Amino acid sequence: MPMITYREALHHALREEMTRDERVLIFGEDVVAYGGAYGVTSGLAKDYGEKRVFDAPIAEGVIAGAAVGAAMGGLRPVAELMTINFALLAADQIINHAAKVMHMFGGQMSVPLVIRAVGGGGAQLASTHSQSLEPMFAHVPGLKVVTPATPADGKGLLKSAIRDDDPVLFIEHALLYRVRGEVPEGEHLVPLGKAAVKREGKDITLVAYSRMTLVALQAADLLSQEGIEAEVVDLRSLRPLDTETVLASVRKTHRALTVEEAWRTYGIGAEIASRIQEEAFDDLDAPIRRISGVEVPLPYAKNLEQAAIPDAQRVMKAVKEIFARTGG
Amino acid sequence: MPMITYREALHHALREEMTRDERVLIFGEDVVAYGGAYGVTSGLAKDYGEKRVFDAPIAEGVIAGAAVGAAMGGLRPVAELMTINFALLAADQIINHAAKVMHMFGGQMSVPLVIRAVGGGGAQLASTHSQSLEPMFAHVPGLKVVTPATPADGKGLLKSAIRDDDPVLFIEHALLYRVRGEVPEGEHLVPLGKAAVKREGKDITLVAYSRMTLVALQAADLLSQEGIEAEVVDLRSLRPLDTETVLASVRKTHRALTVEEAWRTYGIGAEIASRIQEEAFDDLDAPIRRISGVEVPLPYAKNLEQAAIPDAQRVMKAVKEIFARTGG
Amino acid sequence: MGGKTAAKVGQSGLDKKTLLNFLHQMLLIRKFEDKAGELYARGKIAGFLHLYNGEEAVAVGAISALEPHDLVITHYRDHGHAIARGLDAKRLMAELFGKATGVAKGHGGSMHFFDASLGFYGGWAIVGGHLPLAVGLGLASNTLRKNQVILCIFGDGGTNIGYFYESLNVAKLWNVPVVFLCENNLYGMGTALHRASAIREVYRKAAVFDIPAERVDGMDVLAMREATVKAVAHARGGGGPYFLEAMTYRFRGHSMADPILYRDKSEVEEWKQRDPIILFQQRLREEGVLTPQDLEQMERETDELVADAVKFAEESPEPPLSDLHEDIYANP
Amino acid sequence: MGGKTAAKVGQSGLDKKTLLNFLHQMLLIRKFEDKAGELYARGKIAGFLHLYNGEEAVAVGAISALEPHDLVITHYRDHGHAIARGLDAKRLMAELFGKATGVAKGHGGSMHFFDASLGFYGGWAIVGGHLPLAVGLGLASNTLRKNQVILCIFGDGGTNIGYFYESLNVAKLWNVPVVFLCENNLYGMGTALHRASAIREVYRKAAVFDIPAERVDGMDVLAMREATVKAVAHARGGGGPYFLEAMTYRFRGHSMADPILYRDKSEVEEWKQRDPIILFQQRLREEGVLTPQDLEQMERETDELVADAVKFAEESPEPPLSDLHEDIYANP
Ligand SMILES: Cc1ncc(C[n+]2csc(CCOP(=O)(O)OP(=O)(O)O)c2C)c(N)n1
Ligand SMILES: Cc1ncc(C[n+]2csc(CCOP(=O)(O)OP(=O)(O)O)c2C)c(N)n1
Ligand SMILES: [Mg+2]
Ligand SMILES: [Mg+2]
Repeated sequence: MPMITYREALHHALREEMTRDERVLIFGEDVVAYGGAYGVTSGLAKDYGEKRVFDAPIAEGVIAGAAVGAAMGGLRPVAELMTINFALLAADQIINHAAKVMHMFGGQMSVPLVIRAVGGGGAQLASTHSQSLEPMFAHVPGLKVVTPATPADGKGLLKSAIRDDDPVLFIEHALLYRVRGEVPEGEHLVPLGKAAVKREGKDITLVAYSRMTLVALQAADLLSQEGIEAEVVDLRSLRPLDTETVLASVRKTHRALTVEEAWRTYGIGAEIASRIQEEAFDDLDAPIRRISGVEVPLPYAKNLEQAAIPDAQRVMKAVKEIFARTGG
Repeated sequence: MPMITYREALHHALREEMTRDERVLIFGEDVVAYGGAYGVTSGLAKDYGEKRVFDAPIAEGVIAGAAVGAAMGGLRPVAELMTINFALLAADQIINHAAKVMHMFGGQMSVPLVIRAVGGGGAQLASTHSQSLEPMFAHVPGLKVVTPATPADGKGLLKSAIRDDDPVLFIEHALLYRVRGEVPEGEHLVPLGKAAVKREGKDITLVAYSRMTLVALQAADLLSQEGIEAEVVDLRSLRPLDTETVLASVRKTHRALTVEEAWRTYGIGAEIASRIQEEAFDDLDAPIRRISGVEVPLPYAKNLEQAAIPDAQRVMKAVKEIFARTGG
Repeated sequence: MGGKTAAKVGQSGLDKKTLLNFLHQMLLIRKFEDKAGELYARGKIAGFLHLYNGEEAVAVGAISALEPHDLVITHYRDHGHAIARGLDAKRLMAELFGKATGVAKGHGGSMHFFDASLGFYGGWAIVGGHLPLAVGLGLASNTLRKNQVILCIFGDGGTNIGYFYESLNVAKLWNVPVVFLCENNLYGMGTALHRASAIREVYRKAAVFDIPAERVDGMDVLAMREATVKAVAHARGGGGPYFLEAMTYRFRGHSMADPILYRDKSEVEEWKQRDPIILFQQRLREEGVLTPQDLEQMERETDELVADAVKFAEESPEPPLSDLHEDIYANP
Repeated sequence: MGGKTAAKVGQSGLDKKTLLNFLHQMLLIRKFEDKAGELYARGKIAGFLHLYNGEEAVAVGAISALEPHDLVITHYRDHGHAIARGLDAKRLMAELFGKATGVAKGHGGSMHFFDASLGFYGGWAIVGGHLPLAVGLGLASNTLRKNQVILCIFGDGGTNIGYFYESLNVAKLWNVPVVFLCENNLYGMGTALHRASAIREVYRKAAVFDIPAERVDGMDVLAMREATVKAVAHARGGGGPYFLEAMTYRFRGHSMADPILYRDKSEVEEWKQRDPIILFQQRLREEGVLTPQDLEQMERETDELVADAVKFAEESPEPPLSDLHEDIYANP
């Protein structure tokens, strides 16, 4: 299997789906000349024509809303909102419109659309350009929210998202675009709503998603050198949320730690921890702990930003504390 | 103490604060002739003049943003967004602007503003007008989120919110406006960020907020007839979140059930449950359970709506299940 | 006020059947609304109920200009548009009752009428929120060569929100076949137009994007039709968006909860002098198109349609509770 | 293009000191930006860096028209505005370095300069998002009788987003003393104005709200000053908002990451012929206001200011990690 970047993997997914289905089209800010905020759509306008890949003004409300309308009209739009921070300008369209069409109108029509947006911090873009807002959107029934961590999942999930008949918010991570990984060529689909065990282990379950999956894997490698074998579950989709895979792992390891870049309070880890204790209370040897982004508007300064975003050291420390409590 | 409605209590708070502090002013859609979406500002324009109470066009973005600017300019605006559903149109102003001013600019300036909005369902307004979106906003550091359940708390929290130097999202509940309760006259302040034990009990802790506090109290009364004494903790503020009061209660009762109208996944109860198991794991006799709104875009039909919103019966049933598990 | 008024009925080029059908539709809307208001007061209908009385000529005239494969998308004050588009009054009333037989299975209520089979794409309750959708529908029409025109209806209050401008700009840039129709009834809830908009001429807000834009007399069903025919032809011919501002008035409150303290009785009375149904009846009678017998029959027919609708709604079942877990996703 | 150009320097009514100060400020901005670009390439500065080269006359001319108690609020391309407003170059450079001595303690970076003591209210990075704030600041000025004018600066790309229209409408309705200043540099990132806006004359988008609106030559510092003086007087006099469209051009990419594939070299070269600094130098020299010695001294001074700024930034401490838990709330 070829080793390609996350960016390339996403690009391939778009290209393959555009070739497969004429109804797929792409629009957003600067998707043509710039190739989108991070170059994912680069070259597509040239190859598929500006009728299928075109720019929109800086107006996130109408970009998201036009995607909803286009989907109602029979297209399968992939709209780019540059970053998830700007999705707040489209929150009404995403939550009050896209997520409502299917049920509010009695099931007459669904809206097959994908909204792509970059999330996460780590590039010193300061507090309005570095947020991990997935918990807000994943809270909403009617939406699907996907957060790939690897090039292969990026490709496979994006292809599935485009084929899915529901509105999907597809959140890429700013620091992953250059990460390389093996990616199957051609038809490679990863189902929405299925978590993946990215590393097996018997001692503790680390539950993560998006870039934090890589951090968890890194921590697991380090822990392994100290004799602790961590299992790493990558949620991949935040809605639908695959609790089964998480529970199966915890039933084996009896300990869990969630790792997320988002703010802690009312975040992703809270839901995971709640579900684990609801469903596997008696299997737990220790309370579930959570590692998250520090609850602060993320500052620009490098030292502050790095201290605010979880890393392998923080994960290791938390794991050791859990073992200290239970005596391993 | 006089018995007045929630609506009157809020009205009194506004009136008293406007009298106390000339910098307090009110604007929003139809706050003058209509007196706001639910009549809370009724008569204020007449008494304080249209320089201090005035209408805005239907444009939630500029309403919220003008409040941020006004606060930066030295005023203490109380903006009304009609309903929390429309706050999605102002999400960028609330989250990317109001919540960021203080920290992003290095602490030079805070924004003392209140945004009032009606939340919750139960009035058959269908899925874009019945949401409980507080988990989304309460997730954001830099904001404060307040959800009063009683007339007295309504008055005391609104007065505190207006005096507070930070941005406060003040979420009233559509079905509470006519509820009556004793409310102290004149100076009555309820601190932001402090939960309240609304009923004492030794057997189980029910953690709720907003209208669900009343539902929990109702359930507690019914349970009492069956020999179960539930303690009811009303969170009152969702950010800052008062974990201490919750933990103290759980350490006494050893069981907890959260009750919220919002959707379950990534909701308020998830955070409460996570914190309890983190901090009081060994005190728990049973897993913490959660009662929440059914995860659906809330339908119009009365029977569907009623089945989707938690009521005392559902709370009782869950409590009994918890006791069945632990054998009381 | 005012806006462009139509010529004589005789010069409209419409046959008698069409003309009488306009009157029939307007009557049906009026009666449907009055009945709905009554049933609301009796507790049969709940939620928000925004009635269309006084604005019937706008819906009937404009929608008559569409082809069956065209689309209508509108705001929450949608009863008149749905009836004019031919949605079944029975299923509309059932929707108001929250019944399983409603056009949205009782999930949507008054503000969310929808019938995909008739190209009626809602019924949307966020002010201005459906304008971006209209742009997207227009994009789909162009891309898939459907030759479809999208009629997008909203109120004057909805022309102050960002969506309005964003949508007009993109509609023009992307050259989509959307006819934007503003129902300027001079108020958004209790706020008069000039207290919410820096200018009183709404059509100017569209003209700035170099979109052809004009005012029409919204109390004149033939003027509405004439203007919309032109607008639709422009859009269908590849000319891009078109904008109409219909000057009209709502005779009742914003919703059933409205005590109407913000406008003078005399203003209301003045506008009622221009009741679009009475005006059109008079014109038809004057020009000999409508006989007293015609009118009597029409009154009877529309009364019956409304009565049937109520009966149907009453007798229909509630939606099953399983609806709370179905149709949330197409691919669950 | 073009827009209104100013008369001769001699007719400007400005004394030599003021005129030379304009040049000094423009030079300082240019050198500050070039140095910042260089330091970015060397990894000393990170995040997004949007340079102001080519647009100096807009900031310097416009901001010179303000009183000290007036306010400036602007977008993320804010270095020029901050320098023109008199913020300390040292603390600005320290902010770019993410140091504790920065104007936002290193929390904000390039896009979020802020100095409350000088009435410089940011540096905002959500396109269009600060326009509503300007309206609120204007409201506060009116309510508290501060007699303050708010200068609100943004780009052409920011005139297609809803906030823009919502803010102009409300500014007019509430009659707030805000001067809206659009820096029309013909591009928003890689998208040319006419690909994002249905019309090319941005000022027309403001005129539709009956706000006085005009175009100015943004490469001419005196024209910018003249127009802004008039606009500020209008706003301060209770006339409400005013709108200026400054025609300008950015000589460098949108940000440091921009390969600039979307515009012709020839277009860039043409605009560089109108470099506002060179043009103004020539005019001052022609009219005998500037001697070669003056210029030499000014070059030296501004070089030194930038060198000092870099030194200060280099030597300043990083913010303490405790900052992650402080200043999130005024009342924690
Ligand atoms: C974004 C948003 N803000 C506020 C409301 C509440 N609201 C419902 S209708 C309405 C007035 C709309 O007036 P207009 O557009 O003129 O339509 P009309 O009711 O006159 O037909 C308002 C403020 C809403 N539904 N959506
Ligand atoms: C709401 C929002 N959408 C998108 C962006 C990303 N973005 C940053 S600058 C920019 C272009 C802005 O162009 P313009 O307003 O003309 O200002 P200029 O950069 O030309 O000075 C874009 C799209 C953003 N910051 N905010
Ligand atoms: Mg209206
Ligand atoms: Mg620009």
